[in-house]
Amino acid sequence: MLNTAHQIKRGVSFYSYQEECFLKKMTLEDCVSEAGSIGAFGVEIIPEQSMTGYPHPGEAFYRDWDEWMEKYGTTTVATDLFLDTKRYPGRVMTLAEMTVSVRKDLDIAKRLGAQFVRAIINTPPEVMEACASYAERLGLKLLLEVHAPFHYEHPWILRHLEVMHRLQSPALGFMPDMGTFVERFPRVMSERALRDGARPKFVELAVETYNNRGDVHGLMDTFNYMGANPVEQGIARLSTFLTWNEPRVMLEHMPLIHHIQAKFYEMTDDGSEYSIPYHKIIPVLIEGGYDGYLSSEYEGNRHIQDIVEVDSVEQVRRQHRMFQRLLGEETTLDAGATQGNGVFADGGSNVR
Amino acid sequence: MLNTAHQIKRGVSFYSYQEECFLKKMTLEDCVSEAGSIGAFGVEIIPEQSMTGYPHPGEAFYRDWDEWMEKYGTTTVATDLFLDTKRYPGRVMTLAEMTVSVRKDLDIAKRLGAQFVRAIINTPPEVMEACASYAERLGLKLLLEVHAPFHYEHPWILRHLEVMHRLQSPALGFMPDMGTFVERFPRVMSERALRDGARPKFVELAVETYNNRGDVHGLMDTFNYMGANPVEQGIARLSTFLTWNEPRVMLEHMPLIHHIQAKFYEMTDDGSEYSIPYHKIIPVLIEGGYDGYLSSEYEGNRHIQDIVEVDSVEQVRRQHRMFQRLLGEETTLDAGATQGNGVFADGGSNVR
Amino acid sequence: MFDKYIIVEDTLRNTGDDDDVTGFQLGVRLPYYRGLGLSMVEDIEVTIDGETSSSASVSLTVHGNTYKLTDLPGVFDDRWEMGEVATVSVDKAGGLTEGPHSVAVRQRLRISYMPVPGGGTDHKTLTLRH
Amino acid sequence: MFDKYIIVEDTLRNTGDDDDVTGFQLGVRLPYYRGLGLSMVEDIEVTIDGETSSSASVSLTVHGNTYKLTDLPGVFDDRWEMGEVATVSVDKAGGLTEGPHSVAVRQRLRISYMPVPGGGTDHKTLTLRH
Ligand SMILES: [Mn+2]
Ligand SMILES: [Mn+2]
Repeated sequence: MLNTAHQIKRGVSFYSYQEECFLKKMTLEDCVSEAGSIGAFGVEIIPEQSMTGYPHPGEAFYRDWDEWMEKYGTTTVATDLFLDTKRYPGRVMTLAEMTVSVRKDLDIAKRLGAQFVRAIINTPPEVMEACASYAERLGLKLLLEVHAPFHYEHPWILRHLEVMHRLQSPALGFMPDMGTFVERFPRVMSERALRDGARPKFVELAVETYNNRGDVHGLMDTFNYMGANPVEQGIARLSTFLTWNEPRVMLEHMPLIHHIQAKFYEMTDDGSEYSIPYHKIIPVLIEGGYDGYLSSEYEGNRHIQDIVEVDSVEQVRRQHRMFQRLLGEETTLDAGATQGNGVFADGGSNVR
Repeated sequence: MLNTAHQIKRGVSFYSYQEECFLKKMTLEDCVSEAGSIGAFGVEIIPEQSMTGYPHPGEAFYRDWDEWMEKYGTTTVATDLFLDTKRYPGRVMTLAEMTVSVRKDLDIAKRLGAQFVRAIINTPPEVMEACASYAERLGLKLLLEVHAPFHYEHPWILRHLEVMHRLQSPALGFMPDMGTFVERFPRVMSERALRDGARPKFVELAVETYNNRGDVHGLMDTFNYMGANPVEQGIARLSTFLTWNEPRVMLEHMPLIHHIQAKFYEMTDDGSEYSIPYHKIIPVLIEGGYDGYLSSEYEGNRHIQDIVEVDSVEQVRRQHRMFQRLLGEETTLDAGATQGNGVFADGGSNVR
Repeated sequence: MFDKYIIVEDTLRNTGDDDDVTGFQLGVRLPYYRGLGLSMVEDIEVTIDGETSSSASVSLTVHGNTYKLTDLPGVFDDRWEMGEVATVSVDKAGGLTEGPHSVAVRQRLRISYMPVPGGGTDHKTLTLRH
Repeated sequence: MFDKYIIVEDTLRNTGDDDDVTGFQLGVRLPYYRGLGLSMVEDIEVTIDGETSSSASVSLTVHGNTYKLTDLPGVFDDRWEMGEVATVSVDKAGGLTEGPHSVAVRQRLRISYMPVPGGGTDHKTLTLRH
C-alpha cells in the first residue's frame, strides 16, 4: 500500500482545536500556523465558531485570513455551514428562508477562498436543489455531511440521493464524516460514563453489544428493566448514535464524495485511533480514487476534559503521523514535536 | 402441507375480546362460549383483565370458571401475568418482591388449571430463575413473552437465554408473540394515522421504509427535518416498534417454545392477515414439531374504534378459519357464522 | 388504547344538597386493557371549560371506595378494574351551571413495562342536568 | 459539551451603588462549540443557594449589548460568540451577601439539527467579594 499512487491530501478542521479556542488558549492564527506546521495544508473553518461578528466579520478579518494562508502555506479547503431552521420562535423557516441562509454561507465560503461547503445534516434536499446552481456559479461544491447515525441507506440520505442523481449538478455531493466507521466503542466515552457514575455491568453490556454488532436499539429497554440510572441510560442512547459501516460503502458514492471529515476520538500512544480503523478506511479511499483532503476532526475533548487538560494539538499531530504512514508519505512529524511550540506552553501533552 | 401431520391446537386469548369486555358487551362467560363454539378449545386469560377482585376474585369465580370449562368443552391453557415493578412510588421493587408477585400469579394460574404462564417482558432473568423451581413444583411453565421489538438476539433476551440454558429447567421458556413477524406495515395503523392528521407523504415514507426493510430508526430524524407534526412523529416511532423476523428463527429455540400468541391486526375479507404472513409461520411451526396452541391475540380494535364498531368476534373467527386452512383441518367455520349468535346482536360485522 | 371511552356520556352531576352544592362528579374509565392498582394512578386531571381542578380537590370512587387523588400513591390494596366506571368527584363551591360543559380528563398511569408514563386523554361535551 | 466552562470563576459581583445594591452578576459562557443567535437562547436559569431567579429579573450582556432574558426570542441581529464570556445580571434588591455562594446556571438552547432542546448545566461555588 505504501507505494500505491494516490492524490489524497492532508488537512485539518479547526473544529479539532475547539477546546483551546473556546478557552482562548489558541487564536485563529495559532490554528492556521499549527496546521501549516504539520503539513495539514488544507484548512477547514467553521465560520460560526471562528469568525467574531459572523456573518459580517468585517474586511479586516478577511485580510488577516488571506495573509495567514499566504504566510503559513495553507489553503482554505472547506467551510462548515449551519442552518438554523428554528431561528424564529414557534415556527420553522420556510424553504425560501433556508435558501437565503445557505446562499449567505456560500458567499462567505467564496470570500474565504474555499472549494467545499459542509451542508449540515438538517439541510433539506429541496434546499440543496435550490442552491445548486448558485453554488456552481461561485465555483463551490455544497456537500451534505453524512454523520453518524446517518448512512447511505438512511431515509433522509435517500431523499438527498434522489436530488443529486436527478440534478446531476457538479455542485452537489457528500462530505462523509469518518465517525460513521466506528468499529469499536470509543474508550474515552465508556470511561467517562464510569467516572460519571455508570456501573460497570451497564457499560460493559453497552460496549459488548456495540462491538458485537448487537441490537443497540434494544439497550434502552434492557437498561430500563435493569434499573439504569440517567448516566447509564445516556450510554444506551449514545450506543445508537455510533455506527459501524463497512468503509467500502463509500465506493459506490465516490463520484459524489469530494471532502472527508476525519473524525477521531482518541489517538493512542501507539499511533492508532482507538475506535475508527483508518488502516481499513484509507485503502478504500485510495482504491476509489479519492483525491481530496482528509480533514482532521478531533472530538475527544468533551469526553476527557473532566480529568485532564485537553491537548488537541498533540492529538491532531498523532493523527497526521498516522495519515503519513497510511498514505505512504515520508514521516516528518516526530513524536514529541509538540514540545517545540511555545504557544501551547500551558497545554498538557499527556492526553491519555 | 395440508396432509402434514402435526399436533398444533387452536385457542384464543381473551385479550382478543378486550373491546367488547371493556364496554360490557361480552361477559367472561360469553368469551368462553365463543371460544368453544369456534373450536378454539384452549383458552388464555389475563387475570388482571378478567378477574374482578384480582388477586382474590373469591371462590365463586373459580367455581364458575371450572363450570364454564366443562360446559363449553374448553381448557385453560395459559394465563398472562404482569409485573408491576413500579408499584411503589419512587422506587423499583426488589427482586424478592418481584419473586413474590410472580409466585402469586403462578398460584392463580394453577388454580385456573393452566399449563403455561406468560411472563411479561420486563420480568428480570433473575426473577425467572428464582421462580423456576416453584413453577416446576406446580407443574407450570413460566414463559417469557417475546413481543416486538424484542427478538432472540436482543440484549434483554440474551440475558434470559443465558439463564434458561444454564438452568435447563423444564419450567422456563418462551411464548413468542407473532407480532414479531410483521412483514408489511399494518394497514389499520397507517390508515388511522391518516385519519388522525398525518400527511400522506409521511405515512407513505414510513410504510415504504418499513416494507423495504429500511432504517426505521432513521425515520425520527427524517420526519423531524421534514417538519413532522406529532401524529407523524408517532408513526415514525411506531415503525420502530414493529419488527419483521424470518419465522425460521424460532426453530433454534423450539425446545423452549411452548405456547404461541397469535397476534393479529386485521383479517381481511379474503381470509388472510394483512401484515403477518401466517402462511409462512405455520409451516415453520409444523417443521419444528411445535405441539402447543395458536392462541389468537386480536389487537386491531384500538386502530379502528374511531370509525367503526369493533367486531372482535368476527375477526377471531376469520383468523380461525385461516388456521383451519393452514393446519389442514376440515373448515367448519362458515363465513357469516357471526350472525347466528344472539350475544352480539349490537356488534357491527363489517370491521373493514 | 381506550382513550375515547375515558369520559362516560351523561354522567355529569353536581354534588351536595340542593341548597348547598359543593362540587361535581362524572364517570370515568381507565384507558387500559387491564385493571390497575391505585398506587399506579399518578394523576387524574379534570378540566371543565378550560379550568383545571387542583389535585387537592379531586377524589376517586371505585366500587364504593372513595380516595383523595393525593392519597392514591399509598393505596396498595385496591384496584381500578378494566372498564369499570369509577366516579371522579371535584370540590367546587356552587358546582357547575346547568347545561353543556366542555370536559377534558387526562390520566397519567405508571405502567412498569413502559419506559415512559402511560395513560390517556379524552375530551367530550357533557350536559349537566338538574 | 462545554458544560463545565459555563460559569466563569471569580466573576460574581453585586451591582448598583454601594448604598443601593440592586442585584448581582456573573460571567457565563455558552456550552457549545459555536456561537448562537440570541433568538435561540431559550432560557438562562440562575440559581443561587437553591433559589432560582424569575426570568423577568435576568438580563444578558454580550460584547456590550444588554438584553432582557424575556426579549431574547426576538433578537435576530446579535449573537453570543463561542467561548465569549457574557455577563448575566439578576435584579435582586440588596444583592448577595459577601462570601461563598452555591451558583447553578442552566441554559436551554434551540439547536435546529437536534430533535430535543440543547444547552447544559454548570454548578460552582463562587465567592462574592466587595
Ligand atoms: Mn463532522
Ligand atoms: Mn402478546
